[in-house]
Amino acid sequence: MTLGTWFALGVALVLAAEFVRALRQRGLRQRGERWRRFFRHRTTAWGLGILTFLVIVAVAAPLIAPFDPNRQLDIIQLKNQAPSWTFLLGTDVLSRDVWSRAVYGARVSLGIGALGALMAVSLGTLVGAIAGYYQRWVDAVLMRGVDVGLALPRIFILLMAVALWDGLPFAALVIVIGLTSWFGTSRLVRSEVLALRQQDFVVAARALGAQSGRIIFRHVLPNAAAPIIVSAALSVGNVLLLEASLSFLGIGIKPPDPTWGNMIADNAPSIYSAPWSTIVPGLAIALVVMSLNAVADGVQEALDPHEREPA
Amino acid sequence: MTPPLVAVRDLVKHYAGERRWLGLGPAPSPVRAVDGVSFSIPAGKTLGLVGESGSGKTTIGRTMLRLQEPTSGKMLFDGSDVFSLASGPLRALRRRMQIVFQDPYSSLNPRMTVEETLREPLEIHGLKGAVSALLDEVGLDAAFAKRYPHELSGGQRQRVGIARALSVEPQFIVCDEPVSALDVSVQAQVLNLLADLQTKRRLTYLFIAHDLAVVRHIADDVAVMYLGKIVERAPAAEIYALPRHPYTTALLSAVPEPNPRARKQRIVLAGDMPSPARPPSGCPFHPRCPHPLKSERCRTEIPPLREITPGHLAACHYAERPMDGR
Amino acid sequence: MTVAAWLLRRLVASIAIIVAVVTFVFILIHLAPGRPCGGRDEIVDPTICEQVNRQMGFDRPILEQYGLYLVALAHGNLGYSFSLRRPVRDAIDDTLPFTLQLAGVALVLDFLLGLALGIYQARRANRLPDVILGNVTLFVYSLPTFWLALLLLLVFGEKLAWFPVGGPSDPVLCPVIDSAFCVADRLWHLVLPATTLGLVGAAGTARFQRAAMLAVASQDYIRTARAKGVPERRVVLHHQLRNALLSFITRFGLALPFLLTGAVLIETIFAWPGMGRLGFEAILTRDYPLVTATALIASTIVVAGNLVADLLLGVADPRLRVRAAEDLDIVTA
Amino acid sequence: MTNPVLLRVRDLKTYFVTEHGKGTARAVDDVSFDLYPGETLGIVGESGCGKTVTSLSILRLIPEPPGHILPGSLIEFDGRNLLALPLQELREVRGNQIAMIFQEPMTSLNPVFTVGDQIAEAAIIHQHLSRGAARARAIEMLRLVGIPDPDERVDHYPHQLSGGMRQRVMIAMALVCHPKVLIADEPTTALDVTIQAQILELLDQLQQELGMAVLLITHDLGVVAGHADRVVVMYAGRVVETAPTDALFERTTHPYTEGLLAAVPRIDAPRSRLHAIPGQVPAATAWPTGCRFHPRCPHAWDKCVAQEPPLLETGTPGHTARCWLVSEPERRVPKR
Repeated sequence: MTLGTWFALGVALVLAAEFVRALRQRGLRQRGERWRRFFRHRTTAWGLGILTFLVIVAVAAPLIAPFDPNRQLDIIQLKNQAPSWTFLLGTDVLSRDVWSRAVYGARVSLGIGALGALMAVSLGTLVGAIAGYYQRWVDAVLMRGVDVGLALPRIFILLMAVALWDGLPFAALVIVIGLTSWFGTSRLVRSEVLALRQQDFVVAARALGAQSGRIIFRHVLPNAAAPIIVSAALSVGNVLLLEASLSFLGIGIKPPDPTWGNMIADNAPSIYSAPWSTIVPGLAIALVVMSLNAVADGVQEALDPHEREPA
Repeated sequence: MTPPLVAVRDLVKHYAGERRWLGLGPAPSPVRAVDGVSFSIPAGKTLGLVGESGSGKTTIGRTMLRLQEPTSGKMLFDGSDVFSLASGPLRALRRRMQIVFQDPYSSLNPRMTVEETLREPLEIHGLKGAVSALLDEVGLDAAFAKRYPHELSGGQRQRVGIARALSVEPQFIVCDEPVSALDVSVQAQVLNLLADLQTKRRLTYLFIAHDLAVVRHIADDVAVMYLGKIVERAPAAEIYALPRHPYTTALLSAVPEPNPRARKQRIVLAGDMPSPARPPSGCPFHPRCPHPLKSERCRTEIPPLREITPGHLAACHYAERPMDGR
Repeated sequence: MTVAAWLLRRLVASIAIIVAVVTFVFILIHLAPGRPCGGRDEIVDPTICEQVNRQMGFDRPILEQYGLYLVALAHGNLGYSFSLRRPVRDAIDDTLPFTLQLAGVALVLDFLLGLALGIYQARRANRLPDVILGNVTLFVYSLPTFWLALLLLLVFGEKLAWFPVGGPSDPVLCPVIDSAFCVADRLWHLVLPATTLGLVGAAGTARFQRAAMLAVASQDYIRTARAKGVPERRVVLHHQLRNALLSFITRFGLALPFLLTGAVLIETIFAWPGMGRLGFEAILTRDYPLVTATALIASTIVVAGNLVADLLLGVADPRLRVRAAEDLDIVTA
Repeated sequence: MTNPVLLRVRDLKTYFVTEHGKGTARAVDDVSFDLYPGETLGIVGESGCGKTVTSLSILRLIPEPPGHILPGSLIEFDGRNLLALPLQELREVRGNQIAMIFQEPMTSLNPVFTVGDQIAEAAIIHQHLSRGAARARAIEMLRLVGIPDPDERVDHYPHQLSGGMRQRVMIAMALVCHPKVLIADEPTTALDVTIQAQILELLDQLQQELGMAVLLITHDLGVVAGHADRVVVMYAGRVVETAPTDALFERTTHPYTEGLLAAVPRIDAPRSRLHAIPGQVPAATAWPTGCRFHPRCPHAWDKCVAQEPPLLETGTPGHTARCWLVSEPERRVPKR
């Protein structure tokens, strides 16, 4: 680790902490009840801080990683080195710096997580909204499709797609993950839409002559925001875990590019002699998923549709 | 006499039981929510539509605005048949017919400010209008424009709901139990507001309620519903003075009056309203009817809604000899 | 509508879903580039390959292949695995029990531990034990199962050597299970893989159950029970739990895909000869009949699980109990 | 009154901490009243006046947190302060000597147990009946509350019953141990007019048969007029007027009660504008100073803003009103 990377790391930490602090201050200052409720539990602030930090780290990877993540420093001398001041988290079986790989791995892992989840949730929201809003045969057809999608464990589809096409590029992997991860969200959104449809304010909008698009996008979906955002946060975690599983099975992102999943896979055989190189990426995954869950709890609290009546 | 602005002819609304799974499988027996209802409302007047839950009164209001599709029947609005309109002309007509809801908590979009709620109808129909003027008209300060529904009390929300209906300058408003969920003191405020607006804007109301006392203060004519049918219809003064149908008599007698001296001989109906999926034979009211003349005929023969005295209709075989409710 | 009619309809629907899954997998496989023979790691003589392909019928039009497959399937014939050189049916018969044992033990652990934790946390909601357990379950729930498996293997298999590091049984003492000792041996071998799967599941179940209990706690009928003078313990364990279990039952259907997904990874790590590993290897070798068959079995398990969950829910929730038409509550405007 | 007091409520204060401890909602603020054996006491007021919180406080059914009953409050039943009782002993009072029925019969019954089980539960707990005896008792109670075919209905689930039937089941459940006090919290608000009449008549009849005291909580002055012996009117967490029913309706004294009475739609009046009380109920976190009704009162003068009146004797026995007009009637603004 050089002085520069330490400095960059420090800046990233401070930035993340300041970001959360600023948001929280804003919540306390404004009359916005929602921000306050969002930060009701301390874990939410921690989760948000950790996520912010990791995103900064991923974006600023070249500044924060002291080594080229793919460079084998010295396959004989520097293999499976324990953590030290030079190698903050040790080196792996191929003498690569684990810290640098973990930092660069954040790019791929978080990237796939965010993009895959974005795609899955958009698709799920769209299908759910259409099914719930139009009902009748549209609903029947879409929901039977979802039944089929849910009947086959996702990993089978993914394994087939990834293995049979042999070495999908990043974008294709994101698309495949997105295409296979929206079923749950669509069911959730559908049931929200079905409930909201009955609400008087939606009936009122129809009575005023509003068209379907306006009703769905202005009246229905904004009120389903809470479950959708929560579902999105949890999806990011799920996709991350899924990508890690695929990489672990050796069919995700191609080596030598690091992802947290293939870091675990690469180093699992030497887990007994050099556990750090396996433990670090696993903890990173757990940290992200945990933070996302904590943030999802906060969102749930903040956007709780059961708005308290004025006392 | 003014020609009717709104006329409903033989309106029928059946709900087929929901079929599951790709629309296959047996359909349960249909629910006859509204079973052949006719009435008309002259421009500028109010028809009070009274009935208990499950009587079909809400369905009538929503079907008239085609927020639900009717099973059969006609709804004439200013001469045009609303039920046969295509979606384009229907949307244009929606400007002229509006609705105010019962539950002030679900009638406003919680994610929209009062201003956004009131501006939306203007946008939809490309109208010019001022939100502040609308707020003023329903007795709210202009400062309310920036508020969200959860910052308002029930009465204030209901005023916003009324302002939203007024924004497109309708001629006809379905008031679907607009004061049932409100506290007594606020209920009086809103009822008075509706009455004032009617005079000022020459509005025509269908005023739906579950109790005859509220309707007394706003309706010109009153129709009483039971199990999807109108069982009595008359000018307000008449129906309160001499109800012809035993159900109306019982409803009147069931209203708790804030006067301990008038601890009247209450008619307490036995049993519950039957399910509209399996209405009783003959007169739908016969299993609960307290009329002393009730006979075999009531059990077998459906009494038609007929004119007993000029303008006063009742669906009872013994309407000429009404029960004494007091 | 009677229970039998409902069941029949659900069965038909379930079969339709499974057929759809098979069709989907069939299409996916045939859309993929490459042929089974000469897949990624094998180098085989092209003429042999062609022969194999002809033998397996892979040169025929896809619709014909699909038709033939469905016909065979209807006769209970799952086809022939060319990578294993044996009927698919036999391979499934050999591996499925291992997966069921693994998933079964994991499921029991998941539900028992998860329920107990969830109920305990709900009773002490927002107090210290709940806060601590809440953070612990959140952490465990967030762990990648395969990573947890590696760690448990490292600690309990390697370092402490309390449990075997892999395999279904002791290859010397118990090549086949023929004694009480061997049953114990099997359970012994199951501890680590099943605990890995069960722990992560239990953490999720606990979070779910806590939320379900708290949702019920604010219902009016809980207040009614208190107003009747029902002791607090009974309020929670009778009135509250009974209702919270309704949403818990739906979790049963959701737990199966999770367990099957986990099985693929866990079986690989613990050298467990189950169906998950079989399916994974089938995909790598492009053994079409074997891939389709494992997908078929997996989806059958999931669909059957959902059916069982729905049945249980019908038993547990009187409002859903299918009954004669005259009892149906008709809701009108 | 020569009868001993059965339930004495003194200086009851139930406050709620609002979210994030921003403030305190003083939902019930110094409420006192007595309930005598065999009588029906009506507590009437609009939403937010604290009547439901009062009723829940009696059996300590307020969710804590956010709610809490302040020390210094007294709820005396049978010579014991219920607020000081250990929970164990309080449970022996709940459902046994003081029972409750609630506004929403739909949600107040547990959906997964039969109505018979739910009625029997209290009998098993308090009277230690066997399951069989409790079931027989449940059937008997169902018959008592006028449910047809009680032998069959005992095995039904709440969702199989109509709203009116469910409220009858609630009543059967409350009365199974023959309590001395029945607290009925808006028992008919969720019901249709004709069903409401049935339930109120049933309550009257059961009260005569079983001789219990009823605390009837309602927003409906009509219900009170027809069924209560005495009335307590609440506004903004306070008792503002209390009187025997006849006296209250004959000589309404507090401007709030007057306004409320004038706002009720009447079937016996000709079509006319209703009298509305201007403004709305203030928030429980910020009650007005002085008399809490002064911002909406047509008669209010500076004294009302500065100083809250105590409950003043009006001259009629048992009739008190929290209004300065009682001592300074010349301040009354004549009706327009």
